[in-house]
This record gives sequence, C-alpha cells and structure tokens, in this order.
Amino acid sequence: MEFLSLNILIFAPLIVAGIILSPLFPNDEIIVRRFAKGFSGILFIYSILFMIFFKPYNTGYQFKETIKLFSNTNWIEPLGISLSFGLDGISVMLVVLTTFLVMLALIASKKSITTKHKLYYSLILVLTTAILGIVTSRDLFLFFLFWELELIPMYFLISIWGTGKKEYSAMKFVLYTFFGSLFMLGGILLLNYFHFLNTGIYTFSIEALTYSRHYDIPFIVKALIFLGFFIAFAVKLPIVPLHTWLPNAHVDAPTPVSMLLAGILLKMGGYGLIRFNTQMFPEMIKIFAPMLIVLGVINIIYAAFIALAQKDLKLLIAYSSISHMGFVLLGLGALNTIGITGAMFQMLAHALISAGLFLIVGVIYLRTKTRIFSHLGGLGQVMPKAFYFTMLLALASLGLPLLVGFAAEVMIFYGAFTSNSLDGFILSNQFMTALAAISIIITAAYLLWMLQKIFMGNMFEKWQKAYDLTPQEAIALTFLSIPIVLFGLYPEGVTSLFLPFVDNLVSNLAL
Amino acid sequence: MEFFINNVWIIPALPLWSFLLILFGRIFNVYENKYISLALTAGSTFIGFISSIFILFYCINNPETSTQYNILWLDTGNLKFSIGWLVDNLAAMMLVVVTSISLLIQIYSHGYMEQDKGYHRFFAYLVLFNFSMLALVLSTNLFQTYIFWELVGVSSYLLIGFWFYKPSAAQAAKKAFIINRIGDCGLLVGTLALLFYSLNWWTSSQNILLEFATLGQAGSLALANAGPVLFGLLALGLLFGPIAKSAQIPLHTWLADAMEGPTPISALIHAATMVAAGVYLIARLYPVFELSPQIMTIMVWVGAITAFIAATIAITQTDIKKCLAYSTCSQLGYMVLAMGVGAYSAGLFHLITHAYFKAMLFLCSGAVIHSLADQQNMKYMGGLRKKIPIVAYTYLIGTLAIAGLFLSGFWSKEAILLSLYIQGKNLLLIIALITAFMTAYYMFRSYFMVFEGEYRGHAHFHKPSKIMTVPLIILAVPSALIGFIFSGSLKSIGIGSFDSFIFYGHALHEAHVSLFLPICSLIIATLGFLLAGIIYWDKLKSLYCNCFKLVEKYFSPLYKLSTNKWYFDDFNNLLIKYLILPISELISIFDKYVIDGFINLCGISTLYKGKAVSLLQNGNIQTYLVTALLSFIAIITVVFLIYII
Amino acid sequence: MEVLQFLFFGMFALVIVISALGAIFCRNIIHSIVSLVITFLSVSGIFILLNADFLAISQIIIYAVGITILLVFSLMFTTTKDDNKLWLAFAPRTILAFVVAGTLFILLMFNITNKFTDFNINPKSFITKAPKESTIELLKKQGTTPIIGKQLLTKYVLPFEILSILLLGVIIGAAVIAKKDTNEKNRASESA
Amino acid sequence: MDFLLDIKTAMLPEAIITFTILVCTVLCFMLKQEKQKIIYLISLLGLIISLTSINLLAANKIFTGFYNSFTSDFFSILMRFLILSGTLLVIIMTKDYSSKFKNRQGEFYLLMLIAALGALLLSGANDLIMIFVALEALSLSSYALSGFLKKDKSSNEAALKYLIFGGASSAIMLYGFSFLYGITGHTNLTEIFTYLANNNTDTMLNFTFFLIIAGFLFKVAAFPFQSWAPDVYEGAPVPVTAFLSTVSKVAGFAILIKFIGLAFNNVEIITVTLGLIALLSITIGNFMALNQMNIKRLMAYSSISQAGFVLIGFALLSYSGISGAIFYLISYLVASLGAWLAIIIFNTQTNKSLISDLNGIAYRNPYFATCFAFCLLSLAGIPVTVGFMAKFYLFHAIVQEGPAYLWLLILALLNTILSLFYYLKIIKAMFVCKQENESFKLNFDAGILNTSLVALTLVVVLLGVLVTPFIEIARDSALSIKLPVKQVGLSR
Amino acid sequence: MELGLVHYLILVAILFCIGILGLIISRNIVKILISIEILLNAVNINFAAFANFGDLDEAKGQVFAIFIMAIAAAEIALGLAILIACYNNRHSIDIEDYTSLKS
Repeated sequence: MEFLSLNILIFAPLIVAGIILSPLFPNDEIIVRRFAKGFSGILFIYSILFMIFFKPYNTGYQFKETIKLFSNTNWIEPLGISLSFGLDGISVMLVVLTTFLVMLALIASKKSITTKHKLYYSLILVLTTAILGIVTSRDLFLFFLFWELELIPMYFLISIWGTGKKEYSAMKFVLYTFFGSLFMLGGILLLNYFHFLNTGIYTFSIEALTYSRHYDIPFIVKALIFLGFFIAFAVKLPIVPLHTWLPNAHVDAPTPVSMLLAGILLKMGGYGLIRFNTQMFPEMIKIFAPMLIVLGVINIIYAAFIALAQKDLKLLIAYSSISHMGFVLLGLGALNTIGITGAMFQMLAHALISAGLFLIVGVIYLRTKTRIFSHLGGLGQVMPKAFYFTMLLALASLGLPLLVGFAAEVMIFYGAFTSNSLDGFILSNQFMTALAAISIIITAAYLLWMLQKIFMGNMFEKWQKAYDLTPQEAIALTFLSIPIVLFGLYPEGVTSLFLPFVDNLVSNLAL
Repeated sequence: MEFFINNVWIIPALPLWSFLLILFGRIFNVYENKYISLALTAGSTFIGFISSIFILFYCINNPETSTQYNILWLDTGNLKFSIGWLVDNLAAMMLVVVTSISLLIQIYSHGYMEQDKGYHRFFAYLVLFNFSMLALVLSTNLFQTYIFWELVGVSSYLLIGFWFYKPSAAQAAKKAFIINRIGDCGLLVGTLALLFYSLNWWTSSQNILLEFATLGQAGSLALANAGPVLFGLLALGLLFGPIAKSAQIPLHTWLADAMEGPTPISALIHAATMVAAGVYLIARLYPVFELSPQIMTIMVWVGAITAFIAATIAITQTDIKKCLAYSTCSQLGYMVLAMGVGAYSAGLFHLITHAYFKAMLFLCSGAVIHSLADQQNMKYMGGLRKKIPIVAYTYLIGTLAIAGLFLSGFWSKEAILLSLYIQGKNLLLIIALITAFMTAYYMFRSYFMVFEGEYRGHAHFHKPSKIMTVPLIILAVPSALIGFIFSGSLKSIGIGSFDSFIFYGHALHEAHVSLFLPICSLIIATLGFLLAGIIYWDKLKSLYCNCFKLVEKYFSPLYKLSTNKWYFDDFNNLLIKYLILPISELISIFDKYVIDGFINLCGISTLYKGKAVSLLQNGNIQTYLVTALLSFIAIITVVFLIYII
Repeated sequence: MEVLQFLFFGMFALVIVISALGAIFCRNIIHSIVSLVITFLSVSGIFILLNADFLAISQIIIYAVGITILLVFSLMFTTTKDDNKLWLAFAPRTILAFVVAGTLFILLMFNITNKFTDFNINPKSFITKAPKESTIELLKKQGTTPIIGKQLLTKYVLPFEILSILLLGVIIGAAVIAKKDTNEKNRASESA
Repeated sequence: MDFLLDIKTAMLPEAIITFTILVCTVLCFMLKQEKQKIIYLISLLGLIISLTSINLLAANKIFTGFYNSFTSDFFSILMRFLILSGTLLVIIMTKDYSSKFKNRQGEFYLLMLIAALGALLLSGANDLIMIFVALEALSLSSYALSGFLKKDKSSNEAALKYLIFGGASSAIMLYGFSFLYGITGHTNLTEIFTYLANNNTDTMLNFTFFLIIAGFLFKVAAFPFQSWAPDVYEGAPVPVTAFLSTVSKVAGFAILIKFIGLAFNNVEIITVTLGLIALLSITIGNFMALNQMNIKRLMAYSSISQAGFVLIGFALLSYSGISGAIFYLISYLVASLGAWLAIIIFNTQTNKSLISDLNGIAYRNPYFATCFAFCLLSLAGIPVTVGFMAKFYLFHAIVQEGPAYLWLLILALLNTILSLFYYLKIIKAMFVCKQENESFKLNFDAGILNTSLVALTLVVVLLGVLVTPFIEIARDSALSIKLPVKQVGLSR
Repeated sequence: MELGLVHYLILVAILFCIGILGLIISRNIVKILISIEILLNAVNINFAAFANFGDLDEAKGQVFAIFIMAIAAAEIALGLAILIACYNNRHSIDIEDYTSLKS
C-alpha cells in the first residue's frame, strides 16, 4: 500500500518529459513514441492501483502527501503555502480518466504528428503533470500554479502541430484561460487575507479554508470570491458567453490534443465548481444555484441549436461537447445527491465519448483531408469499422440506454427535476428541466444527420481509396468503447466511488 | 411450470446472448456460414416461444398471478433505480405473440436475405430487436420501459437503415429515429412529472421506483398534488410516447418511409411488434390515464382521426408496402380508439389479431416483391394468382381477416364497435364504420391489382423459394382462426373468451349479444369488396369505365389530398426548412459574429490603442519633455485639488 | 541700509531675468551666449548680497569664464550655414511650454505662500535662524570661506572625494566622445 | 581619523571599486589598443573581490560612515550585492561586443566601473549632497557610455536625448532638494526625518516630495518620465542598455525608498499618487509594447511596465508592500539580465534585432531558445519561474491593505494579460514560425556568455521553486529600512 | 521695503520657469544646454538664499551650491562633447534632425 505515493504519480511524467527532451535520448521517431506510449501505459496501471486501494467511505483526503523542504518546513513558510497532495472522492475518477485518455491520445498520435516528435511527447507529459497536479493538490496556491502551468504546453501543442489559423486560436485559448484564472487569483488572495484577519495565520490549504466557516466574511466579499472562482471555471467548462475559445481551439488543434482538450481540460472546470464553489462556499452556492441552472439550460439549448447549423464536422462535435457540459451545470445546480452524482458521471461519460468522436474526426481528416460535410459522403462502404465505431459513439452521445451517456443524463434529469433549488424563483426546476429535455431531440437530430451525411448515402468517387482503421486507431477506439458499454450497463461501479463524497457534500449544504 | 415463471429472464437473455455471439463471431470472423447465425437467432426465439407457451398456460390456469422480481441497477441516495421482470396475463400474451411472429419472420428472412452480403449484420440487428422487445414486454417499472423503449427505437433505426448506401433508406432511418425521439422526450418529461408529484409515495414506501403494480395509488397521489390541469398535461406527456411509437396522427409520417427497410423488418417491426408496443404501454399505464377523463377523450379522438385519415391515404397508394403501412396505421388508430373509449380488452384483442394477419400480409407482399426483382409498384403487377397460388390465397385470407369478413379481424373489430355502441358514442361509431368500409375497399383493391387480371410488369418472374412460403402458411392459420377461438363462443369447450383472460379492474360480465352490429359491419365490408371489385376486378370490368371517370371528376380534390398524404410530409419539411434550420443558422451567426466578434473587437481595440499611444513617441526629445512635465504637473494639481484644498 | 540693499537686489534681479530671456530668445547664438554671460555675472552679484562671497567668486570663475569659453569653442566646431532657421520651434509644443511654465510658476507661488495665506517676507514654512555672534564676526573678518572649507572636509568629505572620481569619468568620457579619430581608414568600418 | 574604521565597517566594496578604477585609469593610458584586454580582466577581478567583500559587512547592525552620510544596513547590502552582480554580468556581456569600440575598450570598462561606484554609493547614501553626487556620477557616466559608439548615428542621438532629459530631471530634483533644505535646514536624511517628526509641516513638504520623486522617476523610467527609455535603450550599445535597464534601475529604486518616509503625515496622498503613477506606467508600457517589432524597444517598454509593478509595492507604504517590491526587484533583475544576455548573444552574431529575425531559432539552437523563453516567461509571470512567485507575493501584499485597494489589484491583474501577449509574441516567433535560411545556426558552445545565460536561467527557475530564503531576505531588508511607516503586515 | 527670503524665492521661480521654457522651445542644441545651465543657476541661488536666511553657521546650502557648480560644469562639458560627436555624424545642431529613433 505504501508504494502508492502521489508524488511519484504526479512528478513522474515531468521527469520522463525531461528525459525525452534531454540530448542523450535517441532522436528517432519510433523509439520516442514507443517509449512515451509505454510510460503512459505504466502510469495508467499505476493510477488504477490508486483507484483500487481507495476507500470511498472515509471522508477527507486519502494518500496524503506533503513534500517538506530539507529544513522540514513547508514549501513557502512565510505565506503558509505547503506542497501537499491528496486524493478525494472526485479526484480519484479524474486521475484515472486523465491517465487513460493520455494513453489513448499517445496511441492515436501515430499518423497525425509528423514533425518534432521529442518536443511533442514531452509537452504532452508536462500537460499530464499539470492536470494531475490540478486534480490532486490540497493547497490553493498549488492548484493555481498547476492551473497556470497547463497553459504553456497547450499553447505550443496547438500552435506548432495545429492546422488552419493555429496561432490565433492558440493565443486566444491562452489569453482566455489566463483572463479567467486572474479572477480566481483575486479570490484566493482575498480568502487568504480574511482567514488571516480572523485567525492570524496565513494559510492556503483547502481543508483549513473550507472547514473554517466559523469566522465571518462580509457577504459582498464572499460573493466576490465565489464569483471570482466561478468565472475562472466558467471559462474552462465553457459556459455560453465565455465559450468562444473552444470551437477555434478544437478546430485548429491536432487530433490527440483536441482529444485531451475535450476529454480532460473541460472537466477541470467541473472539478473546480464542485471542489471550490460547492464544497467551500455552501451557503453561496445555494444563492447562486438558480444562476447555475439557468446558465446550464442556456448552454444546452444554445449549443445544440448551433451544432445543427455547422458545416464543419469538428465544429459540430465541439458545440456538442459544450451542450453536454451544460448538463454538468444543470446537475450541479440541482444541489441534491442524484444531481451532483449525475454531473460527475456526465463528466466521465462526456470525456470518453468526446475523446472517441474527436479520434473519429482525426481518422476522417487523415483520409480525406477535409472536414466539410458537403465534401464528405458515403464513407460507410469504404470504412465499415470506422462507421460502426462512430455509430456506437454517436448513439452513446445522444444518450442511448445501456450506454454511458444515458445513465448520466437520467441521473441529471431525475435530480434536476426533483430538486427544489429554484424554489423562490419564478422559473421552477420542473420547467427548466423540461426545457433541457428538448435537447435530447436536437442532439439526436444533429448527430444522426452527421452520421447520415458522412457514412451513409452514395459515395463520392474520390473517397474510393480511403483505407479503413489502422491498428492503432482500432485499439484506441476499442479501449474507449469498452468503458462506454461497461459503465453504461453497470454505472454503480463508478458512482460508488464518489457517492459518499457527494452525500456529505449535500449534507453540509443543508446545514 | 413454476420453473418457467421463476426464471422468465431466460426469454430476453437468450436473444442478448446470441446477439453477442454473432457480434464477436463476426468481429473475429470466427465463422462464415450463414446457417450458424440463423440457427442462433431462430433457436433463441424458438426456446423463448416454447417457454412463453408454458407461461401462457400457467397464467390461464391460475388467474390473478403477477410475480415480479427486481435487481437494484443504480442507487443514488433517495432514488433507487431497478430493473426486473414481471409476468402477468398481458405480458404472457404479448410474449407468445412476439416470439411466435419473430420466429416465423426469422425463418422467412433467411430466404429473403440469402444473397445479401450484410446477412450476419441483419441477423445481429434482428436478434438485438428481439432482445429489446421481449425485455420491454417484461419490464416491471416505467424507468425500465423507457430504457427498452429507446432500445427498440434504435434497433428499428438500425434495421430501417440496413441498406445504408441507399440515400432514401438513410434518410428514412434518421426520420424514424428522430420522430420516435420526440415521443421519448414527451414520455421522459411525463415520467419525471409523475415521479415528482408522487415523490413521497416512492421514497417513503419500500416498493420499486415507478413500478406498474402500485402506479394507481401513485397516480392518484400525483393527481391530488398536481391538480387536474397539470395532471392532464402529465398524462399527455406520457401519451406522447405511444403516439410516436404507434404512428398516431401528428407523428405518423415515419411509418410510411420506414418501408425503405427490408420487408421482413417491415413485417416484424412495423406491423406486428414494435408499433404494438405503444398500445402495450397505454395498457400498462392505464391506471394513470384512467384518472383524467380529458386524456381519455384526447386518446379516443387521436385514435379515430388516425384511423380515418390513414385509411383515406391508403386508398390511393400504388406502392404495395406503403398501402399496407397506412393500413397498419389505421388499424393502430382503431386500437388506440378502443383503449381511449375504455374497451381495454377489445383493443388488446385487436392488437393480437392484427399482429398476425398484418405480419402475414407483409410477408406475402415481400414474397411478391422478391419474385418480381424488387418491383414494389402495384401498377406493374397483376395476374400473379396463377404463378404463385399459395401466396395469393394467403394474401386473400389476410385481406378477408383485415376487412372483417368472418375471419379473426371481424371478431376483434366487432368487439371494439360493440363497446362503442354500448357507450353510446354514435359519432365515433359512424367514423369507425366508414373506416371499416374504406379498409375493406383498399385491401381488396390491392388484392385485385396484384393477383387478378393479366401481368402488366416487364420484370422477369422467378418463383420464391420454399422457405419463404412455409411461414406464410403457418401464419395463415392463426390470422384466420384466432378471432373466432377467443371470441368467447367456444366457452363450452373450456377456452374462455379473450376478455375473460385479459381485463382491467374486474372481469367483464356477459354483455347481451344483439345481432344488429355484426350484421351491419358485415354488410359494410361486402360493400367495400364490391366497390373494389367493380373498379379493379376484370370480371366486373364492364361497369368500370364510366364510374371511374365519375369518381375522377367529382372527387379529384379529395384524390389529390389523399395521394399527397394530407400534406403532413410537406408540412414537416416546411417546418424544418423554414423554422428550425433558420433558427440554428441565426444563432450560429449570432454566436460567431456577436460574442466572438466582441472578443476579437477587444483584442483589436487594444492593439489600436497601442498604436495610438505609441504615436506619442515621435522621437523628438522636446516633445518627450513637454509631455513628461505636463503630465507631472497635471498629477500634482489633481492631487493638490483633491487632497489639499 | 535696507533700502540700498533692496535697490541692489532689484537691479540684479531685473538684469538676470532680462538677460536669461535674451539668452533664450536671441536669434543669433553669439548674442545669446553674451546675454548668458551677463546672467552669470548678475547671479554672482546676488550671491554677494546673500553674503556668500566664496560662492560669488567661484560662480564667476566656473560659469562666467569657464563655461562661456567652452560654449564659444563648441560653436567654432559646429559652424552651420543657415543660422536664422534655428531660432524657435514653431510647433504645438511651444504653446504647451508656456502653459507648463505658467502652471509651474503658479504652483510654486501657491506652495511658497502656503495656500496664498502667509505673505510676509520670511515665509513661516521655511526655517529662519539668526546666526550666532561668533559666525557674524568670522563672516566680517574672513567671509564664508572658512565655514565652507570646514564643512567640505568634515561633514561632506565623502561627496568631495566621489566628486573627484566623477570629474575623472567625465573628462575621459568627453575626451573619448569628442576626439576625432586619427586614422581615417577605420572610420568606414566603424560606422557599419 | 576614524575614516578607515568607517570604510572597514560600512564601505568596503566602494573602496575596492575605487581602487580598481584608479588602477584601470593608469592602465588605460599606458597600454596600447590590443592589450586593453587586461583592463577587462582587472575590472572583473575588482568586481569579484568587492562581491566577496560584501559578506564581510555585518548584516544585522546598522553602520554609518563619513559623518552619517553613508549607512550600510541590510537593505543597502542587498542592493549593493544586486548592483555588483549586475555590473559583473554586464561586463561579461561586453567581452565579444567590445570589438566594436576599436581603440577605446579600456575607457568603456572604466566608465562602467565609475557608474557602478555611483550606483553603490546611491544605495547607501544618507545625505542630500551625497545622493546628488552619486546620482550624477551614475548619470553622467551612463550619458558617456550610451554615446560610446561615436560613429553610430543612433548612439549619438541616444546620448543626446539621455543627457538633455537627465539634465532637466536632475535640475527638478535639485530644486526639490533646495526646498527640503529650506524647510528643515539639514541635509542629512536622519536629521531631516527627526526634524519633520516633531514639527508640523504644510503643503510645501508635499510639493517638495513630488519634485524630488520626479528625479527618481526619471532614473527608474516610470510614468511621467519614461518616454526617453525606448529611444535610449534602442540607440545605446546593448551592454549599456542592459546596464541601464537593470543596475541603474535598482539604484533608482534603492534611493526612492528612502524618500517615501518624507510625507508620512498624510500617507493617503502618497499611496494614491504613487499607485496611480505605477498603474499608468504599467498600462502605457504594455500598450506601447503590444505591436512593437524591435526586440530592444519591446524590452524597453516591458522594463517600464515592470518598474510600474515595483512602484506598486512601494505605493502600499507597508512593510509587506515594500518586501514584495524588493522581491519583485530581485526577480526583475535576474530575468531581464537573462533576457539581455540572450539578446546580446543573438545581436553580436547576427547584428539584427527584429523579432522576425528570431523566427524558428528554437529548432537550430534549442538551448538558447529555451533559456530565452524561460526568462521571458518569468517576466510575464508564468508559473515555475521566479516572476510568477514575485507577482503572486506582490498581489498578496496588495490584498493585505484590505479591500480598499481592490481597484489596484484588478487593474494590475488585467495588465498581466497584455504583458503575456507580447512576451508570447517573441516565444511564438522562436518556436512556432518557420526560419527563412534553414542553414543559419548560432554557435552556442560553452563560452563564458553562454554558460552565464544557462546559469541565469537556472537561477530563474530555482528561485521560482526554492522561494523561502529569498522572501526572508526581502522581509529582513524591508524591516531594516526603519521607515516611519505603518507596522502592519510583517507581524510575524 | 524690507529684503526677505520670499523675494529670492520668487526670483528663483521666475528663472526656473525661464529655464524650462528655453529647454523646450529652442531648436539649437546649444541653447538647450544653456537653458539647463540657467536651471542649475536658479537652484544655486535658491540654496544660497536658504543658507543665508536659514543656517548661516554651517552654510550647508553654499557647500551644496559649490557641488552643483562643479557638476554643472562637468555636465555642460559632456553635453558639448556629445554635441560635437553628433555634429560630426549629421552636420547639424538642430534638434529636429535628431528624431530617427521613434516607435
């Protein structure tokens, strides 16, 4: 049990990235790729061990790790910052999800990455460290540091290997997220200051700041801090007014990067909303729950309608992932156990499905060098395997029962419908969830339209020589479809991980 | 006997098991031989059929049995979702119908799909459909029904779009699924509302969430909480599901296009089983519907209008499968009418009889199309009685049954008309009779055009294989006799009437049998037959010439109306083209130019501000000095003004 | 006695202001240098009035003589053809210059007279301490030189030493920059 | 005759530097052109000895030398350490560059040493005259240095502009000094503060404070007096620009801090005005840098905005604010020295200084590009680097002032986005854009210049991670200034 | 009329403003250097005045004035050296020609 240390899990990718970048590492493409894939596989298995040994029922952090300086003091003693990590109910799932998707992204990046391999693989591994850091850090400053650290690898990944106007969208992505994270910085500092005012000690540890509700922060300041955090996560989990970076970033990123972007980075917003906005400010979330629900429903309907009108395949899937993340918001706004469990399950479901869909887009783009619907048609006859996998993914995405999308949507619908978080509000929960339910029709419409446009119907003669799935892609897609079917059939396996966490979250919401 | 009751889960489990076997068999292409797939599918359905026969006998012997077994699927705090299987009379009856028809159709489709290279894929989808239909029939609660409801929709999507390289098939599949999806959305919202308004019933008592057994009490609680208007809306939401699935009037356009799929599929799914699922769900949700009278009237009128309109459209169809599709639609209208008016057992009885003879009719049309090398237009057929007598005669039996002349259709339609007559709903009775007349007319019209007269087509004719004609014969037996056997007239030999077996609330007492209604329905049916004969039968051709032109002249607007299917399709296309797509186009433009535009605007404006500010740096040291001193003095004066004075 | 002193001060002040204006606004550069010299001389007069005799003499030596010679020498090196063009810059900045000068003056007056309240001749915001008797005798006998000498070598000995290094640096810098290169050939290469 | 004692306890480095200056002058005149290399070595030696001599000075006690005109407390020791290391690196930079000053290399190093001496004295000066003389020593030698390439038009123009602007602002500062002398009657800062402590003052003191601050704002190139910086930085030889933007800025801040205590009776005015000046200099620096194509000019604007950030720390007038400013100053010094080192390496070998010339260099010289990128990221405030820690510590200090100064925090935060944009522009040019002539390759072998660049990058990253000791140093130096300023913040 | 400190302060203020004016207006670089000299002279008078009226015992103002004179001389020397170097390159002493460095 003790060989399981979070430090290894988090900093191993960073060290391996360093090894890959170092000059004495052979510069040959195949060796680098095999090494990176091998390492990501080992990392995935290692994170699975964490999930196995994780005991869902005792609350608080497990596998606690604090890296002390040699003089046995915290990392930055004067400011009360400690280099401490820990696994909690929600972070276990996200850790395993991250390592799983990174492994798949590396497997699928054989064909779409043609130049500067060493730099590419090391950047991906640095990105993994940043994400793992975000999910497992127990210190607000550390969380903010990893949150910012994740920008630079993403910037280079999009701008060097991307297509189309990649610099523009990479820069837009970085500046957008940076803009959001600055509000969070303001919130963190204010929180620390008021904690200092009441207790006289500087500390950034999340536990101390969460469970010290005995001191009173004036309401306006507490609202400011809450909104500061909310804006940062609203940019990341694209909530409609702040979402315009996502389509550009997705369209111009190479396939594996957009897989990671859709798969994990969007979940950071959801994770943050749960960890900070719900756990740390229970009384504020109750006031802002109506806003969450309204924004969620707008997100769902708005993005679904836009997806209907898209001419580009990747844009369609980008907008569909915005719409699905709207469900997470709806689930969170419900503020009851089933709603929040549904939100977290939707994060898992959407990660798997959107990663698969982006992989398919990559597959199609590699063969046909175009993503515009009008140029594509009838690929089903030439690429039957790809057609079946896309069919499975599309059906899972529109919420076909006994697939992972359905369980998430059901939990969110039942949770949002039966919750009373909108009681004082003119729009009742029931009306808003009914409005959201309409989206299952539109989602079905644009996904099936996409399937019909690309795979069915008579075939363009120029796609005659489009070859079917390569082994790498096939393995990656099967690895994705196994959990999609498995967790669809048996959602209990995943929900049991974070259900106790959500239970005590909702219980301290109530008091 | 108890063995079958206790582990009734075998029936749906076997098709699932064989689906997985075929799937993995084909992925790792373990086997090439077609017969293995056939054996797997047919075998699993056959075992299902045998055990459902045993279950039916068990149910007949000791009535009032409803054993139920549930497993917890998803536990989320106070709401616990569970899946299980429930066996009672209705379920037993449906099991028998579904397994028997699908068994025969699977054998038939082996012949039909012999040459098609997607053979294994077809059988995989078929067995998947079997699994989801059987599980739907056996489901204990509304949540589980919703799951398999959508699964059935998906398998129909897969099967309609089986020949996906045909653009029309792809389009039809997508249309079918989306319209079903609209129905599912209504069903989902209805279930959610029902759950919400009776939440404390479910969470307090220990019974399973939304289970059918205690749906009555929950419904009454919900009615108390929500009030009649909201409860009506809730029930309407629930009704949306069956309306979409059983192709009732607003959402029926998909059924005609569904004919793009292979004919065995049209027979199995779009005639017998899936479309009947809608009526089955109404039956299951009867305790809820019964509570609000408004919803019952809505159901009645939806059924009546569908029956009437579908019949008028069927009259002018030239494609044999489309004609049969609209006849199914109209018969379904009948069933919903019956359920709406309170004739619970009559509706279900019609469902059973219709399932058999409609399946047989579709298979005959399949055989005809197959033999004429995929020619579906009746104009290019004719005189096939001499070439394929077996198919002709079975088709005749089917037409007689559906028209209500002595064979099974007569008894079930009779029961519906009887209940209408008893309840004194005269206007509905008249509509039903007119529809019956039109049914008889268009069925015999199709019979005469296809089998009588001389051969008008030019396709090379080849006899259908033996394996396709045997299921026809087997199906002909039930479609002819079931009506009579269960009509209650054989009570003496021990076979009780249908409504004694399946009833709602209490067993129906013996209604007084007056001969007036059966006789006038028989007369109407024969009138229909005569009219069709006059127009299309060469023996009575003589009268043909003048009255056809007569019909042409007076009824031309009506004629045009019915050929374009009452402009429903065009209305849908208009709705999509001029309402939904423009909205999404508008929103995407708004998103791209306004929100994104605003962000780019900020970016560009900062760049221009940068340029403007850097103009100040024009290189001349004295300008620098002036600006420096000016701003310095400005700051001092401002500060002094604010603070000192 | 005070009246005489005031008259002297008035005369010197007037000469300083006029010659300063002349130094700036004269068209010909030679005229402006001459008026500059007059300014320096009258400033040394002011110093005498402020019984800072050592200052007055050093002012004459450094400014009136030293800097003027420097200016004249530099003028000789930089003989330009059209002189009158280089009078005043008729650009927006001249108006702004007058505005800046005016507001600065008003600000100064505002602060010196402490928000236009204290108009007596020795404003209270500045210290006014009468010198001790011994300093007055010393002043009468030897003037301010001994005081300055003592200060320079006790209180301000560090700035004094550093001043020498500063001047060393300036001499080297000025020599390096101003000296024309002896060998012509490497001029082209250098200016690349 | 206790001068020797004073030197031993307070002014050891200054003495060593003066000695090296004298030796160099003598050598300048004796040696011919090609043997000028020795002066380079001697000046290096002198600097290293004085650096080592710093830790002989006692850090915990305050020593005053030469009739209290020079104090050596922990703060001045820290500043002198930064100045000396800065000058050392600048002189290392000029090793290859000095081939441009044909026969005058010796004089260059000499002037550089004199400027360094001026800066050292400025960091400890405690007397008005001492401040003036030290400031003028620094300024005059840097005028001469910036005009050193006398054949190059832009160098001349830069020197001219620098001289005129410098002369004007030092005149204004002197005017302020005269009024300060008029009000208090003393020239020694400690006496001035004691006088001000027990006599009430009026608006004249505030006005003098502004006049004096004008001189230092020029030196530090902050808002009102910042327009000279871009032209001089572009025109002057690169090592001189590096010197100006780092060492002379540190010296300017060192002395600015001493005058903050001047108007302690109405602290409100100072915080608001300095905060306003700081914010305006950040915003103007950022806006001008947005679409700048020349690297040197871009670095000039970025140094203006960084100076603004340090000024914010001072404007807060609290110990945590000042320690934040000092820590930010250290991080700025290290990062910008690294950046200038990289620019000079690139410039000496390609003689081009446009951003577009840097295109695609990362794939020919990966190490050079990564070092330069890390320095830029530290200036931008991206994690792992010291810049991020410094910015975080500074914002932490702003928040300590309570929600009243939230406007300061929000505007500073927004400006970091602008700064990220143009720093990323350079990194984008290096890593993302294609290179025209594929064959071109900087020789980045193990020369002294390259090793010092790598060393600086390591310091930037190491400082970003092992932060505690440096925060402690910043706090102790802030405490040792003994300013009559609010005691809040550093309660521990 | 009594001769007090304020008269000197007013004289210095006027002279200072004239210096600032000259600095910005004149096109000839020599005139700019001259106006810097005027500024420094004004400050000298100011120091001398405060020394005379404030503390005649130590006359620290006069010491300061002497330092200023020295450094002013040094500055003008350096200024003229730079002027000559500029003249060698561009053969003009008009400030308008020296605007090549701009953004």
